[in-house]
Amino acid sequence: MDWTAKAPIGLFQKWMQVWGEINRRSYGLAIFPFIVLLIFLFPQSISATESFLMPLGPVAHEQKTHFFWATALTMVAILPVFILVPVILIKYRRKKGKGIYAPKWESYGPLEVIMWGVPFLVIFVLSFMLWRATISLDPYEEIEGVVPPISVQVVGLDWKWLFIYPELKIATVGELVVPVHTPVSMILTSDTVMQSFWIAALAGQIYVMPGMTTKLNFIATQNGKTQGENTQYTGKGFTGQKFDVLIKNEEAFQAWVAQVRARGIALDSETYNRLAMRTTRVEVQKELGTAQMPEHALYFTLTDPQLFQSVVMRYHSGKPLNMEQQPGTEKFGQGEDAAEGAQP
Amino acid sequence: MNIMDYGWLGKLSWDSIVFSKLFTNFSVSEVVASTAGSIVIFATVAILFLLTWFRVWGTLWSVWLTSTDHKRIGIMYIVFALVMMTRGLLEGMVMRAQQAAAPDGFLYADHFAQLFSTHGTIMIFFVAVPFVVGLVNYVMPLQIGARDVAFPVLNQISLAITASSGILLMVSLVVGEFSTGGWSAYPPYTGTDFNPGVGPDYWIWAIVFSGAGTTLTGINFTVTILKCRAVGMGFFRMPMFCWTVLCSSILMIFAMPPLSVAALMLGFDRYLDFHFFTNDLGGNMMNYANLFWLFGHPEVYLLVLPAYGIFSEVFSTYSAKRLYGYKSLVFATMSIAVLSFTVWLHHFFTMGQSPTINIVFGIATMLIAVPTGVKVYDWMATMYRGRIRFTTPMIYSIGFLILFVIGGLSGVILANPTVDFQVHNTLFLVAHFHNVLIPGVLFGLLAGYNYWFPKAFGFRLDERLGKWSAYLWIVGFMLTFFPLYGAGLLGMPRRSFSYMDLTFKPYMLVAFIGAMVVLCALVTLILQLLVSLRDRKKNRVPVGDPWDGRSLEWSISAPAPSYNFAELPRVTDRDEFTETKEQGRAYQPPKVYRNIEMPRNNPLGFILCVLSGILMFALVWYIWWLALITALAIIVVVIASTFRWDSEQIIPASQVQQDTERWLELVKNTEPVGRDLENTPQNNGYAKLEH
Amino acid sequence: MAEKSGFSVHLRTYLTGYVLSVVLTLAAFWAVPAVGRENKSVLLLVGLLGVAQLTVQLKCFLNVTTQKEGRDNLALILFSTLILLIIVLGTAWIMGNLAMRMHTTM
Amino acid sequence: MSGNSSSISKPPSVDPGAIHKDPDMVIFGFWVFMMSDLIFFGVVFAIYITMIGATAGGPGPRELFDFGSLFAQTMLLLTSSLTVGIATITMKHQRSQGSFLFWVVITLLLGLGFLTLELYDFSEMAAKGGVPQRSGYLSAFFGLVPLHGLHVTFGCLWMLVMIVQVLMVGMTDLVKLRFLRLALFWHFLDLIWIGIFSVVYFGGWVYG
Ligand code: HEA
Ligand code: HEA
Ligand code: CUA
Ligand SMILES: [Cu+2]
Repeated sequence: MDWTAKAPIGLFQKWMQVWGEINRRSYGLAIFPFIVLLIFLFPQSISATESFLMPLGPVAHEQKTHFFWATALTMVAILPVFILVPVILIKYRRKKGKGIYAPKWESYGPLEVIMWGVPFLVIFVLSFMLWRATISLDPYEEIEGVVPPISVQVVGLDWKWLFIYPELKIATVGELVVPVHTPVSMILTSDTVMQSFWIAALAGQIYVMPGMTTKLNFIATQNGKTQGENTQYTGKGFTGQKFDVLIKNEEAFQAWVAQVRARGIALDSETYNRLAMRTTRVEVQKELGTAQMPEHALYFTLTDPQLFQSVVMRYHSGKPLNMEQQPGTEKFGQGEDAAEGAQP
Repeated sequence: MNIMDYGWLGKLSWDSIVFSKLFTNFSVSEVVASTAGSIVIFATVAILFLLTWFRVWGTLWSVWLTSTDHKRIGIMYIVFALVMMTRGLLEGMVMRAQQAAAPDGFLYADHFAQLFSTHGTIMIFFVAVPFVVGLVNYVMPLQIGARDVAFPVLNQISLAITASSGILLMVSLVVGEFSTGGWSAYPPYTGTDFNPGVGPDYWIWAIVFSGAGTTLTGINFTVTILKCRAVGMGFFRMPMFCWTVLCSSILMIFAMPPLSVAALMLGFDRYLDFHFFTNDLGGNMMNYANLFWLFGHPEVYLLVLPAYGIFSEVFSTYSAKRLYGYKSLVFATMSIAVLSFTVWLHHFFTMGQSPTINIVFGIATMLIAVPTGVKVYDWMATMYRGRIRFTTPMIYSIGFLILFVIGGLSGVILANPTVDFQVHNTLFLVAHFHNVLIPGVLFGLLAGYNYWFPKAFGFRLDERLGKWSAYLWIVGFMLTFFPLYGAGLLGMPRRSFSYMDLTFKPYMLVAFIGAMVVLCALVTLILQLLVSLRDRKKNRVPVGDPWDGRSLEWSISAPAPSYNFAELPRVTDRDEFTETKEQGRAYQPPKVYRNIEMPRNNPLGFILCVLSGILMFALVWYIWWLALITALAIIVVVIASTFRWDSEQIIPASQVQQDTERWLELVKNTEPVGRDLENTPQNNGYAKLEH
Repeated sequence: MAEKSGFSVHLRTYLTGYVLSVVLTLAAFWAVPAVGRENKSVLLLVGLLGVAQLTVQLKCFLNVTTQKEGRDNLALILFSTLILLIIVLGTAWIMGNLAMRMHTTM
Repeated sequence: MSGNSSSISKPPSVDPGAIHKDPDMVIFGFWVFMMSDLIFFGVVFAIYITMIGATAGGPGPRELFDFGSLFAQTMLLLTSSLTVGIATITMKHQRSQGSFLFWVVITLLLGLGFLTLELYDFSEMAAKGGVPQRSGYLSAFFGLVPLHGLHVTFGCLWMLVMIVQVLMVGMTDLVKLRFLRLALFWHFLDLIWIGIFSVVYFGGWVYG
């Protein structure tokens, strides 16, 4: 089969001669990945604020600490690999290796003990940490604060999040504002498929599912701005399902509430159904937004205090939901862009 | 719409063909889709043409398609895996390009979603699994000194339905579209309400059928290892690879059913309006997640365990030393297999269950690091006090050792629910699993490919290009996936076809460059094969032991005769062949030559492949009459096949004698070579004793 | 094993198994209405009777023994049972807990 | 173990490698298959357990189950397990082919009787609105019980094929080996049925 790629071979041969040199020192490669890992695992220039590496509250902060501790502890068991593999490779290479040769050597008691013991100890310590942290960071557990928590009801829609402040009788889309140093107690559901709610700088993710509720508790300890989003792929508008999170001090928060009340439109069932369609926030903004609202958010006043409950109960009526009644389906309604795949 | 309301072509229409959209909606995305479709069609036509041109249909039929020989079935599995792999790889490239080009990518969101869904599905079910199964098929019976697997026809059937489901996936490129729900296909998103198209149906049937194939394979391998070992080969004399295969087969037997159930229930929801996972009427999608990961987690160990086995063989052979800590390794392998059934919840730590549950499953997950760590240390100790040769398989193995540890580390980090709440569904997770799948599974397979190729085909692969390819894989892998750790920590979700935050851009660019390097690696790999084919005369190793191997598969000629062993070996040691060589007992003629009974060729597998392929297609497209006919045909064919009474053939003793004597003659006339010359044309597969 | 009396020995085993199974089935069918569904612990009884019947049938119909030739099968069955229990109990635990934590609407 | 296989002579040894006909191995392989099937059932059972409450206002176990019919089905299946066992020992002890076939046919009839009753039950349930499309609970019920029924159907088909093969070639080793596996399969289905009436029917009735 001489037709097999004669020409490229010629080209390659030259190229290979150069690399042949490098090949001979193959063990040098062993430390390369470690260096790369260091570069990428600890990015120096974190400009993004949507990360738990730049926490705005104690929950994310503890998660960050835990992350670094876990990484550091595993190093106890892993660094020996990085260090010893190159050493062994050099010492026992066939050509020029200086180590002794023991072809039948196949077990050594004390070594076995170390091999099982060290990882076991590391895991033991890690497990202990895991246990403590998991209990203390149970997202369902309300956070103790000097002031009582503010409650927020969250509804996942295609492709936006609806935030209801039941006590304040307001609701928003595209913007979540919370007062600083005040615990936030969220209850979440979905009115479409399953999604995953996430504000990285404040707390971890939690799934939201139709007909069910999950909870998320956190507290912000710094004024600032970050982003939240959905991380579970849900279709064309998925990457646009983000919202701003603003942390304000008490007065600013009250001012904001007053503003929402003043400028918001009523969240009646008609409006809700528009929101619940298969549209991105930008699309509904065009339909429902008014000049008084900001460009990136919708403000509502809550007319039905049971809205959240009725969203959950939609799925417990005991009657089948056909597509016209199921938000998020094409039949329920969708934006114009959505008809033919949103081109980014 | 009622499922019976469709015409005799079901949902099929002209608009289903991929090219039709090119006219109605011309765009880069559609061009990419149509190109992919054309490649499938073109490749099919080209293959059919070449087969006809070289008049090899007859050989193809009698030597390959109807063969029940485990070695040929193994090779067919691998070829199949490679074809699917090409697609999976290209999809990976396109995805990387899209993310590098974001926020102004060139693909529609749905198209991108199809890419990650098919990529994930293909890589796991149609690349990694068949590749592993193929290698095991080839090697394991040889290593345990058996003539074939326990159930050769069943073996053929497993291949048949795996292949037909793979072909179905290829068809989805041309007719209709694939699911956009990811490889995990979570409902309700994949339910009829939200995904009324045929996409999820393609996924369901491909999974159900290939899953059945894998289960049958698991049964076959388990029985083979438990019942067909050569005389004297106690459990603790089995090569390490066989142990890992045993554990992996057990995972196939017990882990595939949850997947089949999940996929079938999803199918019932979609086809017959059941309410397992729907939003309304008491359906519960959490059950799906639970079932999928009940399978999904053992699945990943199913893939990686045989790779661990391959590494064990490679480290020991190329360090010219016994495997260190055999019993430890066996125990570690078994612990991993059992533990893997107790950790599935770590894939949905964020679903809302109580911390107690998260703690239990988190700790169980971490525990797996212990036996895995023992394995890593044992491999290091195997090289310690050895004579290490830097051959291609060894470079993959060393690359694995270093890189896999990083992937394992990120796994342990993910196992902390606290941290997982932050990195779940991000690129950090994507980096984790590619970091275990590529250096773990694929490097293992590539090492195995380079290692056993001469046994299968009788000539060595080109060493230089092999090394080249290995380095390119290592470097390319690191460039592609390490940046994803960073991007994930900074909060980039997985499955994003675009992003607005330009912080991610540099990471995506580096990753794209990495993907290009990986492409070069693949090209080099193909080149290596072509060059080796060209030089096959020069690199022949007919004696069969090019690497100074240690287990039984090296004690016979290369390629191996159809009946494997003229006389079944009696085993006295763990490194049986090394032992025989050192005692000068190697290359002896058998005491007596006997007739050997082997299974005959059987067309059953091929027929089932065709029928099940049509059945799946008919189900996807709601062509009920066709589905009914093929389903009945399958039953009839299976029953009919049980009326075939003479499924064996006899290979006469004279023939065995002739083969063996010719081979022994060759051994006598061959110059043994030392290890320094093992990658030169002098190496004819006769290893010189060196110590 | 196939000595002269083999047939009747085997037959006796099967018949014993059958009779025991019938008795156990009857017990279950009698117990449930007798105890009634208000007392949920009746399920424990049903469970025990079921396990007893499984054991009887495994031994008498499927000839699973603890003897040496049968070790492979026994090991296989025990291992499968272990996995089965992990799967079923794990699922029940997780889904039960989730059901509890997910159906509050505040 | 299924020492049952000991009645089959090992194939005249051409060479010790011709293992693929070793009866012990074949039977063991079948056991492994059954255990995989067991997990399959087990998973569906688990789903059923999680869905006992998911009746969504539709009919539940209390409205739907007919324990009389259930008892009859149980007895039919249990008796068929005995008769298939008798067929096995008739075969093992080389009693006449006629008596063997007699017991096989009895088993087949019992199996068909079971299926008939089961189908009748389903139709009764459907008449009361108990269709799988009604609720998650009913989906789970109809995912599980008919799955067992489907297995029984295949068992019956298998039995038919065995009858034909015995009539065609007599009691050859291969036929015997196949029948042994069928018998195992049939016993296995009875084991599953114990789970079904305990968990699905009684469990459902108590908790539903
Ligand atoms: C075995 C599994 C496997 C492998 C090898 C790969 C290989 C690659 N994958 Fe991955 N990938 C997955 C499994 C795998 N992937 C899964 C499960 C998902 C999740 C899907 C989902 O979200 O649902 C995913 C998702 C995924 C994404 C989507 C990420 C996201 O969600 O945002 C991307 C994006 O770029 C990607 C890229 C790549 C690239 C560039 C490669 C390539 O760089 C690497 C290419 C490597 C090969 C193709 C190996 C081929 C070589 C051989 C098999 C040996 C050849 C031997 C001979 C010739 C003899 N993958
Ligand atoms: C071959 C494949 C493979 C392998 C081997 C592993 C191995 C491991 N995986 Fe991974 N995993 C996947 C494939 C794999 N994984 C895939 C495909 C997914 C995602 C699917 C999807 O969502 O699409 C996933 C997801 C995944 C998650 C879910 C994350 C999420 O969805 O949020 C978790 C969480 O715990 C996890 C953990 C682990 C752990 C702890 C190991 C351990 O086995 C690793 C053990 C190894 C080591 C630790 C290194 C060696 C050890 C030492 C050198 C010494 C000792 C070390 C210590 C003491 C720390 N994996
Ligand atoms: Cu999710 Cu209940
Ligand atoms: Cu996992």
